[in-house]
Amino acid sequence: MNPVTSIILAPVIGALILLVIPQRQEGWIKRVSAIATLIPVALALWMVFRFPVGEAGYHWVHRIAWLPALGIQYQVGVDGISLTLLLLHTLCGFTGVLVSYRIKERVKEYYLFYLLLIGGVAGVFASLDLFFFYLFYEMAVIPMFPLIGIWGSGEKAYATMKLTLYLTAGAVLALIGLLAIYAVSGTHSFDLIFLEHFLRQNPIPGDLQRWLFPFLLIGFGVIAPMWPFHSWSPLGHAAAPSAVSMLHAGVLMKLGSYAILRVAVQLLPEGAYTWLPWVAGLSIMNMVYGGFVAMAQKDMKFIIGYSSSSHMGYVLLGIACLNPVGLNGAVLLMFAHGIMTATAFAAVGHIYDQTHTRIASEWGGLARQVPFIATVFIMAALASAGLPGFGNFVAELLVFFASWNTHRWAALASILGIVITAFYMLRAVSTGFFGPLNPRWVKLQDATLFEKVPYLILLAALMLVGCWPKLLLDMISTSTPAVLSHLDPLKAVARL
Amino acid sequence: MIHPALFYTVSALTVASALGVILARRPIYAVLSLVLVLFGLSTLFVALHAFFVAAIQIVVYAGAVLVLFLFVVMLLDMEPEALLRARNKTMMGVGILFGLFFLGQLAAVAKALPAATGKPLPGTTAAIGKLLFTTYALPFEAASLLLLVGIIGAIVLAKKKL
Amino acid sequence: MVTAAGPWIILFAPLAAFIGIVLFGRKSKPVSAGLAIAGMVVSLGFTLTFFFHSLHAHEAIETAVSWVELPGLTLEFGLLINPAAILMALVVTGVGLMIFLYSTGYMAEDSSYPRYFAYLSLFAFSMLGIVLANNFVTLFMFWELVGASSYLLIGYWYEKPSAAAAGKKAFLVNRIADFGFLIGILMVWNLSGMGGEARTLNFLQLEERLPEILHSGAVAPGLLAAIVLLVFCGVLGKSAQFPLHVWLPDAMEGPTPVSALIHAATMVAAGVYLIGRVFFLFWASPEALAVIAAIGGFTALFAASLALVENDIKRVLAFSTLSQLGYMVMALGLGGYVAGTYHLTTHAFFKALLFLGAGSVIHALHTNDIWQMGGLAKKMPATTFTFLAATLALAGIFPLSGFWSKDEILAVAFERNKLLWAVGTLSAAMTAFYMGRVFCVAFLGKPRSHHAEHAHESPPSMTVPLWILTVPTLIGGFIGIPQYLHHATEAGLHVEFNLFVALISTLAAVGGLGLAYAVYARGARPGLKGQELLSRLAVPLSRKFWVDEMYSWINQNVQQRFADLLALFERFIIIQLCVNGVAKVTGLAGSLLRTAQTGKVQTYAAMLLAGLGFLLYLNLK
Amino acid sequence: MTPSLLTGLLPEIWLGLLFTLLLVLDLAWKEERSTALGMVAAAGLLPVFPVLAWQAGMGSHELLGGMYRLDLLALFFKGIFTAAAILVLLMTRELDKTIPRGHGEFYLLILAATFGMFLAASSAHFVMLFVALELISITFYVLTTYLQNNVNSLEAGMKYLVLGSLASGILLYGIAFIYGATGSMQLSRIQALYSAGAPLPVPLLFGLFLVIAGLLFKAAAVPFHFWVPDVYQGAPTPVTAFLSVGSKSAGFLVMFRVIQELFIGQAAQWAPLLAWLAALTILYGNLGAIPQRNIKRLMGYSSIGHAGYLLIGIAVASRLGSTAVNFYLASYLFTNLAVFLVIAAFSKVTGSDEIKAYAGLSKRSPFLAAAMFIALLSLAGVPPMAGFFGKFLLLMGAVSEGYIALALVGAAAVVVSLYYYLQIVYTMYADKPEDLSPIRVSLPVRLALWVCLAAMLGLGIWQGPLLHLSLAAISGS
Amino acid sequence: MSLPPVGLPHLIGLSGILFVIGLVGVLTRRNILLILLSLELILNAANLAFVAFSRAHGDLSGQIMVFFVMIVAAAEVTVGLAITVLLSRLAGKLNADEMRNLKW
Repeated sequence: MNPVTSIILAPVIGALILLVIPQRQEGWIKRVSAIATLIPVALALWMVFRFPVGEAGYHWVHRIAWLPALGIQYQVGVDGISLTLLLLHTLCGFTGVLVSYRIKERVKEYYLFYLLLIGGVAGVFASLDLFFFYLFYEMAVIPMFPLIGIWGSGEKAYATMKLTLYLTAGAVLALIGLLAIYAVSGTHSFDLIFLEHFLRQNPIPGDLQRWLFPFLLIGFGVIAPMWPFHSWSPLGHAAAPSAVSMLHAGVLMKLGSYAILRVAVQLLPEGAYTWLPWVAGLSIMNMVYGGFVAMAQKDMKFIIGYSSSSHMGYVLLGIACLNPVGLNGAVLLMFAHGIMTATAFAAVGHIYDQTHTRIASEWGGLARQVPFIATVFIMAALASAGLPGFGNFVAELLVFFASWNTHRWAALASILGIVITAFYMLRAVSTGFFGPLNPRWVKLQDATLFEKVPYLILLAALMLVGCWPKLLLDMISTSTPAVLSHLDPLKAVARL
Repeated sequence: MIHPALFYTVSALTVASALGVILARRPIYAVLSLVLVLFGLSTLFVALHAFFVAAIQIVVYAGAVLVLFLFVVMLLDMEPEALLRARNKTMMGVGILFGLFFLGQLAAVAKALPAATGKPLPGTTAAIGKLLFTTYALPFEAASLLLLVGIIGAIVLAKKKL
Repeated sequence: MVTAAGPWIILFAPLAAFIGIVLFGRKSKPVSAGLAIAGMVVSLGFTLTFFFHSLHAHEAIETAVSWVELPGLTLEFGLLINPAAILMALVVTGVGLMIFLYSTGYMAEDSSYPRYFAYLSLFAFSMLGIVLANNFVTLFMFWELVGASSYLLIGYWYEKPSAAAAGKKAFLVNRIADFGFLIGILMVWNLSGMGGEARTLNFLQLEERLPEILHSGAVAPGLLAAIVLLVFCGVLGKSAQFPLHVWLPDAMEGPTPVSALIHAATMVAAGVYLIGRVFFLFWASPEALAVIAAIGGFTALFAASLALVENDIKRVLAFSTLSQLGYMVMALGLGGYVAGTYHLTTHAFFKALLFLGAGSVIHALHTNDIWQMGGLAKKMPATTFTFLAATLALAGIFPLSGFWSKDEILAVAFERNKLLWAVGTLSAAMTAFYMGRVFCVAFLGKPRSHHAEHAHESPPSMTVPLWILTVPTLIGGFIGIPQYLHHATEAGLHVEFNLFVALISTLAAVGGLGLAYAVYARGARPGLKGQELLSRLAVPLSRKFWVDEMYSWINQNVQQRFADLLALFERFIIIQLCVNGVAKVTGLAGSLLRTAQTGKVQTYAAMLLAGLGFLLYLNLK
Repeated sequence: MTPSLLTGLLPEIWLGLLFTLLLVLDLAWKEERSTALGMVAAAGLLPVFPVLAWQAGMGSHELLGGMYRLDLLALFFKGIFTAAAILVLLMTRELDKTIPRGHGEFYLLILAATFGMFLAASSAHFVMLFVALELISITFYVLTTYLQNNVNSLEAGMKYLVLGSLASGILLYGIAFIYGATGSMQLSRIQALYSAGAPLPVPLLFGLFLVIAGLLFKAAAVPFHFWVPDVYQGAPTPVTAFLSVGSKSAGFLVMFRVIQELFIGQAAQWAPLLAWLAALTILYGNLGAIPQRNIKRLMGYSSIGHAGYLLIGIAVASRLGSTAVNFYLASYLFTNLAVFLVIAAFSKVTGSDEIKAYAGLSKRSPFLAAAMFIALLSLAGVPPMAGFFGKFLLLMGAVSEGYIALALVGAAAVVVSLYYYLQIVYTMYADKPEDLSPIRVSLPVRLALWVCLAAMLGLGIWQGPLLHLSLAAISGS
Repeated sequence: MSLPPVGLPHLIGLSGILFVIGLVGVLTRRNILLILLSLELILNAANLAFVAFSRAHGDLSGQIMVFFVMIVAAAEVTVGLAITVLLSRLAGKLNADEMRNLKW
């Protein structure tokens, strides 16, 4: 069985198995879910270890003729970029299941939707066919609705609706762009590998590319989330249950930038040239504006939420640089930020489940009561602020280097961004965890040994990458040249 | 095709009766006006050599369908409708406006109609009947089902007890 | 032993200790302290082998692994050992070891003792990384790690809001400084490629290329000055130079050994060390150096003046540290590479000694206020003696170590810039005065509090390190540090001993001490005339010239207001107006459309016909 | 093989026999057992499928002097109609209590409508077409009014009758002008008159647009849609359901026959207009649905929206577009019927069609809620449900022919529709119910729902077979 | 008096006038029964057109169509009248514009 297909199928099959398990067998439901998400982790790791560094192109490609009449085939496979993100996704997915063990209400439905979500997202990262790419993309959006609507908190009705509509709006806009590529290229094929090769030889006319690019850019940019289309995301994070926040901020947001990279930039290089400077400009808004708004927040999840949208600005900037360093930085940051933000959300969720408030100032001094969670959160906060030793630092550093000579102002903004991050993150730590313990929380429980497992996995991954980025960079940089190879060689010179 | 005198006389009568249908205050007058319209048309049909159709126009249409109307009018003992000027003026306006426009369009269309090419083919009962039972057998059967549906519908709907 | 692995062992021994403590020592005091100390001993041992090796072999030893390798950007993770690095590493590991030992006594009662040692080890690791790094990126990484570990150490007693705030402040001020530093690094990176070669951030390569690049004229002097000053931004933060000095006094919220380690011997010296490490770069831009010297001089005077009226013993030392760092920066700014680094080394010893001595007192009395002390000379003889030795060294009394290094700085200043020399000498006098004041008030006279009367000497675990540190304090001027340092770089200014300068500075020091003794020696108490006079004259001093107030005003009224403003924008313009607005308009359109559905069948018919008419009109007109 | 009259008309003959059987049984059985007639009818329809499959091997033929056409498109749609009829008959089971009397006749009428749809699918002549369409319409007038004691039902029936007859009149008048312009009512003969690209004469165009208007009325497209919300709301639920899938499909089928097949070469003369109408219809239906509180009325507006999507497929005048229409209609059949099955099952117990009554349905009947959830997602066009692929094909068709703006309208409306569909989902899943009593679902409805669910997911995931059928239906004609 | 010869356009014109009168009737009459009557007018207008065209083309299918239209009209009227009776029985009113429970 092809490992990539297995990664997609394992959670889906898990979901099918859940259907036949009675609602009251909660233990089995959780076990099945854990296994269904652990298998992908193992497979992703296996592929990472076996990855043929230096060999460009897609590996472990699995192709099934699906609808030949329309040029649609089920085709999955990975290159360095998508494998990195798959690894991120499987890690977040698995740890999310563990973090969700605290869910008490409607357990079966919860895991059902959750597993479907996992399967859908994995499909997006693995798809090498535009049709399936889009199919999985939308499949990934929809389970969020019940997950937030039923198990969420706060303004969940508004949040979940806004999130779903926003993401769908982006998706359909992108769909039109995809279909236009299909129509304009004249190939009548959705096969991404084929399209890449074909369009390299026979590029779409430049004017057309410039027309089409915004469809994909805005469509995928919504989920990225590109300013000013970001407002769904902090709200969504805040309202979602922990595991969903983790997956949402950790992985789902990366779908957008991944799609921009994989589809928009790769297939429409001329369009990318015209529009990406604008993206760099918008990324300034993401980074600085997002940071300042985060600074004004009181709710922990909102702080992390705005922080996420702020940091996704770095990813966008990295892509906008259109040079190998920037792309590597962007992909690495997707990974690192995903892990970091998942960790932070899990930690906040752990506390919220007991305190039922997320207002930082209402916590106070929790480090005494829940030292483990506090440590985890502080580490995540420091990682987010770009502390060396965590993956975020390396990635952000790469973005600085990449953008310094291509988008000077954005580079300055990005450096300013990590200063701002430090401000609000440390303040969140101080208000929430330091100072005297608020007597309301003397009964707060720290993580049990079992509950520590997800945090340890995530932090280990984050630090491993932070200390030895080559683990992933070798893989990523194997595949970045392909993304840039569509670019006009004259223009591609010396963009660093 | 038709002698002008006949045509204009009959059409004037028909149009007048048609106006009666939509203007008459008393329902019964409206129904009777429609009968006149049917007679007028039947005359024209004959002039156009559509004999069979003209016949059933009188026998079936006027003789059966409109009698049904009359029955219902009697049955429900309908009151006269309000005067014309009490009716919805907007509706009237829309109707007339659309009507004028439509007739304008029709004038353009009529001008572009192809000239009559075929030689007159009398629509006798034999000719029509032959066609009905050969080529048009299937619609004919369908029409029978249609009537059955009408009957069932009327019974199911209007009868108090089944 | 001097192998390629050696530098790595120096660097990673404390990290190993940290990991060991996290994994195995979380519950046990002896295990955690033992691991931490063992880590330091290993580092120290290897540093010493390198030191002895370097006495006869001066060439730098470099070892690196490729860390990031991408087309257009190669980053190494590497170490570079040269005399300056060895000296600094010796300070870090040597003073560090003493402080570790001292901490076993000082922190014996603390409940989260293992956490403390874990942080200390982490800090030592980070600091050694700065010392040994062979390129800007590696250095910057450890630079940040030092910031983070000092954040943890300063905020060690996180339940005290002031401690948590102080830690945060330290980190943030450093972060602001690093904003400039990072930009500086990026500009250096570009600079390195101007000769046409692949860009690099490696110190040795930079040093090799710089003359060529400068010679080619591709770099405007203004640009170079900008680059240097941006790099210097980092120094401003770490070495707490004006105007980013504000974090250091607050950082005294941390445990006293931490203050000794971080805020006297190592972290704050990192900035000065950085200037030394890339002195070739600084040396290339005289304009920038002039600015740097001025900032250093100003900080020296400014901080010394603040120390005059401070009553918290640790804060006095903190201001003193600021002032001395200003000295060093001034020296480097004037081109005195050796002088600055020399003073950095000696200062590390005696200032650590001062802090540890202060810690010993605080440990005994549980107070930081010098006016709660008094008469400790008899009760804590070891502490008193070592503290006195360090005080004299700091004041610059012949022949203690401080005299020599300070004198070298003043000599450089005398030669280069008479104004700065005057500033230096004045601050030397002030230094002598405030140190004399502290010593007189705290150790002489009669006990002024209940605790002071019942004070006891600290345990040997604390006094032994004091004694050990006294040795270099006393003899630091005779062991040939300047000569050793000359091997490190060609750049910089070399000056000879200047008798005039030495005499003047000695006069200033003695004068300051004498004045202090005269005012405070006999039974000094808070209501004393001189003290009263001074503090009344010096309201601005006691408020530290309102710099902190200004920053917090900016923080609250500019930065936070701006953030709130953007949050309002987000809430009302983006969310309410744009996002919800679109939804509202859509909903409204729906509500409007449905009014066409009047329920009247004839209206429907009319609209149907109108539609038909329109349709026909469009197509047949 | 060349079909004989018997083999070619076998489905219709079978339907006629079934009709007769039912008529006899209705008279023979007692009133109490008459509800079982529905099951008999449903079971009796099942053999139609194999017959259709068998006929598919015969190729395209015209029978009865060009009155009747046997081709894949007709067979495809007959399959759709049969499936719709079966599911509606199963659904009727839930409504036994609400219909005051005349159960047997109810099933008879459904069969009659199905028969009309069959004829419409196969008609190759305007006479046949008109009679077939009227058979459908008149049957539905009766069915809509079937709840004699319910004022809403009566009002709906009245409105439908008046507007429907008006539309029929317009259609008829249009046919007259087509006849006048061409001298024939035989579709194949008209087709032969105009070569590709030749402009249509004004009288023909005049007639054609009147015919289009009449058909758009059936299809529920703007501006001929006004009857839809009222009738959907007032009619008995199974009738609404049948109306929404059967009658609408028939409308589109005939539109395809009349516009596409006859005048594909003159697409430039009618396609832009339809594209505009498609956009307006999509917007009207989806925007109008937002403020609705009654689920059947909401489904009415939703149905208008879907008609707009389907119109895209006609307007683009390409093979892809037509394939998309076929696929869309087939998937829409199961999807929409699933929704109405839930509505029927729900209102039988609660007696309410108000959306807010659905609060907490997921607790009262997880099965119904899940079915509704999936069906609504499919309606909105979310993968992996069948509705998604249909929309995908339509948008693909639009983009391929350069109708980017139209595709954008369609895409935007997906978002709007998701909003009101998900409101229902949210109500079912997240709101607290006032009444916690579980809702029982009868076996036939359960069965029908399972069929719909299987079809929605099956067609959505494994699109190949249906896609090929849809494509073949276009190519074979 | 010499009238111009009557041709197809005349007949179509008459048919159009009847059609329009029917439409106006549908719009303006309030009584449902009378609306149905107006609808009959529309059908008859179409019938006239069919017969005229049948004559013009020399083709009988137009007349056959008229035959079927009559059947359809009969069925329609039957159902329509049933509904009318039912409405008057249940709602007690026959005015179309007063029946607007279902709206918006």
